[in-house]
Amino acid sequence: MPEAGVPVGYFFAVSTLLFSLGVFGALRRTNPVAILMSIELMLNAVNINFVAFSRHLGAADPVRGPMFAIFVITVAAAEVSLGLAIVLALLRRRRSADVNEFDALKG
Amino acid sequence: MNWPLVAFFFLAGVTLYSAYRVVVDETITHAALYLAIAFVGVAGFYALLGADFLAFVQVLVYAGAVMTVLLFTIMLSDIREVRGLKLPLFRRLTSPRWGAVPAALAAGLAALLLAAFAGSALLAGPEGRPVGLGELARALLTTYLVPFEVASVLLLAAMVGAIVLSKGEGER
Amino acid sequence: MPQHAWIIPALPLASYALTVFVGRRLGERAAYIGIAALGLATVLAFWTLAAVGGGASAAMSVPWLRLGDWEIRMGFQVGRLEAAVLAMVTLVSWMIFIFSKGYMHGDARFNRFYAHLSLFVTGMLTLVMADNFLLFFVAWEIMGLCSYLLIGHWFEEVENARAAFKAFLVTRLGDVGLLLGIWTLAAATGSLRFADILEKVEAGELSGSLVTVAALLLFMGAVGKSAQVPLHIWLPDAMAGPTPVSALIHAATMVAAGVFLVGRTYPLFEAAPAALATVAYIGAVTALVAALIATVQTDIKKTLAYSTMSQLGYMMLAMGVGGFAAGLFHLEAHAFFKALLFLAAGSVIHAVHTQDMHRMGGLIGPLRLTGLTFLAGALALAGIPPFAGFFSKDAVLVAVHASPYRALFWVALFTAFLTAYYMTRAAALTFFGRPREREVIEHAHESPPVMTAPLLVLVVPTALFGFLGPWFQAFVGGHEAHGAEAAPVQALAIGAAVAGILVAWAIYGFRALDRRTAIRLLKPLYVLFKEKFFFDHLGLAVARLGMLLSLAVGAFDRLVVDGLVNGVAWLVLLIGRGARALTAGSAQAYALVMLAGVVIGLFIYQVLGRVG
Amino acid sequence: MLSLLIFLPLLAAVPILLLPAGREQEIKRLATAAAAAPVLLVALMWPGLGAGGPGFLYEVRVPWVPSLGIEYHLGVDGISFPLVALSALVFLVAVLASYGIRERVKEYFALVLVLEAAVMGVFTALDYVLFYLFFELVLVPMYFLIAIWGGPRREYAAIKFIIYTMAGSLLMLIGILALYFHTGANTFSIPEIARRAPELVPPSWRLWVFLALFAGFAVKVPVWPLHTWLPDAHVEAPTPISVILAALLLKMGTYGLVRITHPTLPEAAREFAAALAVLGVVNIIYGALAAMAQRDFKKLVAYSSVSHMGYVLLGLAAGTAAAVNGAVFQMVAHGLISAMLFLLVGVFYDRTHTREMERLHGMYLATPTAGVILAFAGLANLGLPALPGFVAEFFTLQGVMQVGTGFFTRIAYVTVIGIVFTAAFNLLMMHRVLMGRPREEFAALPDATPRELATLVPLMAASLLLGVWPAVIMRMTNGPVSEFIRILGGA
Amino acid sequence: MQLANFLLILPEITLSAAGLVLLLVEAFLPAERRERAVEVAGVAVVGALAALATLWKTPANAEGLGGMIWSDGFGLFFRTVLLIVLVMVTLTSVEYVVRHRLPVGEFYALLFFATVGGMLMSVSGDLIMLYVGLELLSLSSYALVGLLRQRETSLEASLKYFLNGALASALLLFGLSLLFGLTGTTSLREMAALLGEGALSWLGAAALVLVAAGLGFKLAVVPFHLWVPDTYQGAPTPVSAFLAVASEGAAVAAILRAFFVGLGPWRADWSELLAVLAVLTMTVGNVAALHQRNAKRLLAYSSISHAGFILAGIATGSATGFSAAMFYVLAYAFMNVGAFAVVAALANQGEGEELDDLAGLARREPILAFLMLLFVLSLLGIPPLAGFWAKLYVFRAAVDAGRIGLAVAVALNSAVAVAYYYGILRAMYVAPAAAGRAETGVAAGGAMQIGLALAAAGVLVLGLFPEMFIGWVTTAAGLAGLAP
Repeated sequence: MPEAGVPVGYFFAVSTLLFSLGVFGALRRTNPVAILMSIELMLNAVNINFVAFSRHLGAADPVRGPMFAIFVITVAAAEVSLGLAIVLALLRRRRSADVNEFDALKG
Repeated sequence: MNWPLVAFFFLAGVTLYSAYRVVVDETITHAALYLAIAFVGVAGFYALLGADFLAFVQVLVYAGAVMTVLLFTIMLSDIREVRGLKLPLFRRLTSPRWGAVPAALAAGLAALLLAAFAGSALLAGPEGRPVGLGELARALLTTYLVPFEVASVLLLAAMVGAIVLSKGEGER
Repeated sequence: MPQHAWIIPALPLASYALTVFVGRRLGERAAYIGIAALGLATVLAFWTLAAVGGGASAAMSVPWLRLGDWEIRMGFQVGRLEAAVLAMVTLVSWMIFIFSKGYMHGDARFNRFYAHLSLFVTGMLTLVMADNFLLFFVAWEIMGLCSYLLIGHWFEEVENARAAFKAFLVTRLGDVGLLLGIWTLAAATGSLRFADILEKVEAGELSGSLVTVAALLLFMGAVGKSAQVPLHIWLPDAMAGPTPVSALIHAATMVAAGVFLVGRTYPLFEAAPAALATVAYIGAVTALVAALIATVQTDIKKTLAYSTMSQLGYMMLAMGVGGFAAGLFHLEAHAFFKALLFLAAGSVIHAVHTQDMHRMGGLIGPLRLTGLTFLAGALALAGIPPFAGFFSKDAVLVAVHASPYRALFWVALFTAFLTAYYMTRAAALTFFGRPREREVIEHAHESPPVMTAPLLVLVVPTALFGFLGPWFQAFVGGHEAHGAEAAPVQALAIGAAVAGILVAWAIYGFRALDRRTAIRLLKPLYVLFKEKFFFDHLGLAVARLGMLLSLAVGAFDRLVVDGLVNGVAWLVLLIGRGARALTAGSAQAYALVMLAGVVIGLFIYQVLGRVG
Repeated sequence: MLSLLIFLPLLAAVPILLLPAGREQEIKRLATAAAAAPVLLVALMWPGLGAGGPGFLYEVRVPWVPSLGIEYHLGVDGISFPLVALSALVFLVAVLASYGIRERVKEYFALVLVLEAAVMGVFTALDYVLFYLFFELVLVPMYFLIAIWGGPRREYAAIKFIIYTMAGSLLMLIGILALYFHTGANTFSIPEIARRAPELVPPSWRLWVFLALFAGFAVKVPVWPLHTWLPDAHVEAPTPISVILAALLLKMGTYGLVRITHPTLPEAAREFAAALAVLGVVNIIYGALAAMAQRDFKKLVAYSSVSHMGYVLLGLAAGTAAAVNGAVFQMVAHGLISAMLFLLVGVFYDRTHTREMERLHGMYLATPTAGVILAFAGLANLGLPALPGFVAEFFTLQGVMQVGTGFFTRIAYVTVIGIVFTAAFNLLMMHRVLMGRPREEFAALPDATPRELATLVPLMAASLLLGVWPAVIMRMTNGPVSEFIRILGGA
Repeated sequence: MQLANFLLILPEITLSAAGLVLLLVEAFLPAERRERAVEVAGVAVVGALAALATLWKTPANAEGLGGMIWSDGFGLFFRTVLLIVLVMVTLTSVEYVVRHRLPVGEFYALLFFATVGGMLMSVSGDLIMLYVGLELLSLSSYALVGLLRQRETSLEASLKYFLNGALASALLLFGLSLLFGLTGTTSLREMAALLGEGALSWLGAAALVLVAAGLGFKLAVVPFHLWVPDTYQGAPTPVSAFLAVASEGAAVAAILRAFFVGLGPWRADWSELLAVLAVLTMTVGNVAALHQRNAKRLLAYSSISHAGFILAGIATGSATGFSAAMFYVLAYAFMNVGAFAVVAALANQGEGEELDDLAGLARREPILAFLMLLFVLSLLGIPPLAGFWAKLYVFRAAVDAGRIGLAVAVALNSAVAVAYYYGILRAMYVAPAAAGRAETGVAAGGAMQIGLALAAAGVLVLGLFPEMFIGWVTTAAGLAGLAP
């Protein structure tokens, strides 16, 4: 039982469920913005893992887990901005919000 | 009373429900607002785990910056999800009526990952300790200096990319 | 001389080469090359014969090939047998070369005719002199080739070409037997030389079954070449070639090569009684069947062709019953008088431009010389003394009589009767009686001297060779066949011959019996003979079967084997189509596939237990 | 010396490509000179071969990729030299026969010369990788030569040929690597691996490695039932290329068996001998029957190749001195004969624009000289004595009989069926094409031109020489073949 | 931490700085002179090469910067390859960029950033570094793909790549978090030590699958490959070339590092997984390529199949396979960039990118056609070209490791590949040119010519003299902690 009083498995369960919900959304939502949001959920799940594992293990260097999470957050922010730019650029040409409508490239 | 555990369950309930609404809510604005709640919930987990600084960053970056950008985009684009029914097979498999396949995949993933966790023993190391802001900052500027610098390049790249792509054709 | 005997086949070979390369410029004068070469060869052959008679013999060989440790030499040997046959072959060939000068006059491919004829003689002479199976077979095939080319000399008519085709293919059927026999023997003895092989056979070093099999295989070759039943069907068709070719190749020499083969390897047959019996029976059947068919032929050359077949059967029969010398004697004698008969027939055809005997008649008038020489040949063939045929046939009959095969003797005797019958019939239809077609006889002129001279020359051995019989048989080393029983056999033979002549003359000379009535009376037999015992039908059926098989294989190849290959290609393309369908353009579908991959991967690892 | 054989043609291709397309005359002359050079080289090398004992002559050996044990290693012995000589002759003939090419002349001749280099390389390489290199390199010019200058279905035929042979040769490459690892000497040298393999390749691997190598060669030979690329490729290729295909490319397969599979894996070769013999017989009979069913002149000749290559397989399976010498001889013999036949198909096609034998009849009258040569070639194909095909088949089957086992004796008995059908289809071909009178539109065809004769006569002369005096070749082959048999015998 | 340590990433620093300069140039130069940015890019690439050259002199196995960077022979190899690719792509893209009115400064800046990301992946000794490098490469690539703004397909490709890529990186991250959970470390070397000889746990297997998926996505491994054809087709052609070679190459480096070093103890387990994926990848790539009519799409599927071949080398789990994969990347860099460059050269002239547009190329532009011939034959593995040795190396690894099935799969796939590669050759040499464009020549600009010559020279030199390169990869592989 860690100091926080919550077993690491609980955190893992939450993160797994969060991750799976993200997967579900990413596969189910057709709006690219919504897909992006779902992917953010997945990244958050990953971060819970990093922090929880770091705390639980108390590995040689306790900085690593949170550090990884910080980088993930940073990257995620960049990713969102770029992704939204792509979506906007596309939407400017076509007023469809269904990611599956874009299928000029196939085969 | 094990307060951390209570807090954990509360946070878990809020976070997972919000996440669920993000995934299923037809109205994109609502979904975005639920996402903000989920972000805050995750920040709560960080706090619970003693990573206060991270919780702060989470709220700042996610609930603040990311949410702003998301909402702006939604406002700008006036997106409404269109759910056609006469769709080819692959799209039908992903459409809400047939949402069974994504759901099954997600459920399968969750089940398999949880089973994996249950079936393996984690290293039983000594109990970890929360990491202070100073320690983190020092590490960021020493050990993780290169990734830190690279991350800044990355942000620059993303910014350049975003600008270039949002500029209309012919604008320079 | 014998050690230089290799010059004898070299001469016609040189003639062949010269005719091919410079013949075109010479026109018909090219014939002189061949005639000169053959003349010289004849002289040398008789010189050799004389030398061999004086007790000389020669053998010479050069290294030819080395396979592993096995050294193969090529060479020739000239002993008594060889010398005798050489002399006969060169003489007959020479005569036919001369005759052809007249007969082929004006032919479009005159030179080619001579070239092929020269090559043929080379082959025949090489065959006789060869000291090993390989060279023997080479010569054997070269003769077959020339036979093919010459039968098809007038290939513009598809019929002639077809006859050539048939001749080659049917004899080839026998040849594979010969080849197998050669391989079997060479594999067993480690040598291709006759001397080595026969030595081992005589020493009893080879197993009995092997010897029998080998002998039968060799005999298969002889059956094909010598037109024995059932591979005889090519010979009558081969008459499509120019008549001198029929005379030389399909009467005097090549067809006798089968008999010569049996003679050459006689110790082998002696060591295999079963094989020898086969030879005897096949020979007898051939003799009888051919004679029967000959009785109803209307084509003069076909009559002679069946007669040749019949006589070859006789020779085989003699060989089969142990009459080695008798068989060879008949071979030589037959060569002379059958060549004569064919040349005379050729002279007739040259004069009247038809081969149908029913359109002839009374030709003895305009074609006196031809007619007389034909008669001489016919009498010889019928077995009337003092012509050669009498003595040689008699020797055969005596040999058969001396053997345990009683029935065969009577068969042979009956054949002798039939021989006399059909030859008389042919002579009567051709030369006697009143002319049946006016214009045929009106345009008939005696052939030029260049054609009649060879006839006259050939009459000499036809008439006189028989008297050399005893000497000849002793010379070639056969057993002395004349025993106590010789006299009654002779009487029977003469009786059969005379009877045959009389019956035939009664029908065709005196018209004592109407031909048509006879046909009506013996209708089934007539049909049987006329249709040649249906052997041609059988051959055709076999050929059709082969063709059908090949078409089946062709279709199988196209549809099944190649179909399989294309099927695989099609399948790969189909899978490709499937793989391509995944990339249907929808990004979300791509994500779905990705996730499915992950979940399946996890599933395999965890549920299917790939992890300890 | 050997390097020159490979690089002369290859280098000659460069100036040809650089010449302006219009100067066809110069291009042809240059190509002819480049193809004649190897003939001269072969003539110069001939005396050196002598009565070729075991071992290689004119060796060149330079390290290439030392870390993998790959060398630039060339050499000839009594088995490969006749094939080198044949290649030189056939390529010269093919170049001469190509004067009629009208389209894209310079590319054509350049490709032919590249092909010559590759073929020479295959027959002289003594390093596995080098061998494989040339083996594959052959395919590239071949594809273009068929696909650009071929008949109506050329693209199908070309791609089928390439895919088929490529699949085989890649399996072969796996086999080569398995040998390389099991012999463990970090060398790809063919003789070196052959020396080591019998001891070092584990028994359980032998047959598999053998089969992998065999797969590569079997496609080329082609062994039934992998032969269906052959009729298509042969028929669609332009005449000179069909000549090269039949005369040389098929030999690459059997040469591989002689040079590589059998000496390197004698144990497996012995185990496989019976199967190989049966495949050989199937090739012989099936090929002959299929040939007989063809109406297309060129297809008939193509299937006849399938039949004749069967003798080589059979001879190798038997493994006696006579059989193997016969098999090696058959490679050369078939090279000459099939070259003649394909040239003749071209000669008649050029005049009549048909290959339907039904329509061709009477060619003897129409074109007497070409007719005679066709008869010569047809008879040679039929296995007539005094011509090389006979010598090869005679000694091959003689050798099969000499094995002395009941199995091989029966094989020989079955094989003669093939001889009969071979005679049948050749006679049928000659009958259909030559005999009778020509159709009216073909009555006034020009006879063979001097250029055509220049391509055919050398082949005829060589055939006659080899048919009468086979020792010209067998003198060389006997030594290496004896060594081959010694190895195969497991001594 | 000493300043000297930063010299270890001098090439990356140079390139990043150059990227910044380019952005400034773009911003401050007057519009009509902006194309001069190309010259700046050229100078920058030369500078990066020079910086790399200094590293050749430093001790081979330098580790530094907090354990994030392993500037060893392995890293040096991949950085060299990536820089060569950058040189070639830069040269062959100049004309394309100008003609298609891509924003010059941003294009090259993003290209440089992406290269930096790839280079960092290959030198990273830590998962965090690996991840950041990967994302730098990815984000820059997403933007690059969408740069051809006048074509909607370019943006579509960008979106698809982005959505799938983001998902894949999330999967990768989850896998990495599991690894972190299992070992408590992000350093690859420590990870290997901590995993020890222990058997693969269930969670370990999950991590393995997720990491394979995440990195496999970049390498275009089936079933994570579906973005590839769409993206390559839609992207500006030089970007497609870059993705096909540099991005895949960096992925190979990451996989080699992660699997051989970090997950080394699980070698037996992942080698089976990768073997299955390899066979699947090469087969799907090949059979799907059979039906393609678009040159870029065809090359995309061909890239997938080559990814399968590379993966086959890796899947052997042996030192030979390791160096085989490295050699393959090197060879592949030249031939694939070359092939894409030819397509780009055609596009520069306003030609289409369909195979039919190649018709009659041999007549119009014989040298271009000949170069394409060279590249295609090399891709096909015809000796003696670079691709042959690459394939031979993979075969060698597979046979050496006793994975005959894998070798046979490679063999059969190579045979299938004949069909579509020869389809390209057929179009250029056999098919007649479509009416109306029979004799219009396709003149390639000077930079393009140099780039093509470089690629061709690479294919030939690697093919004729593979020895020194084999020595190089063997040494480099040895320095990555694997005895050859």
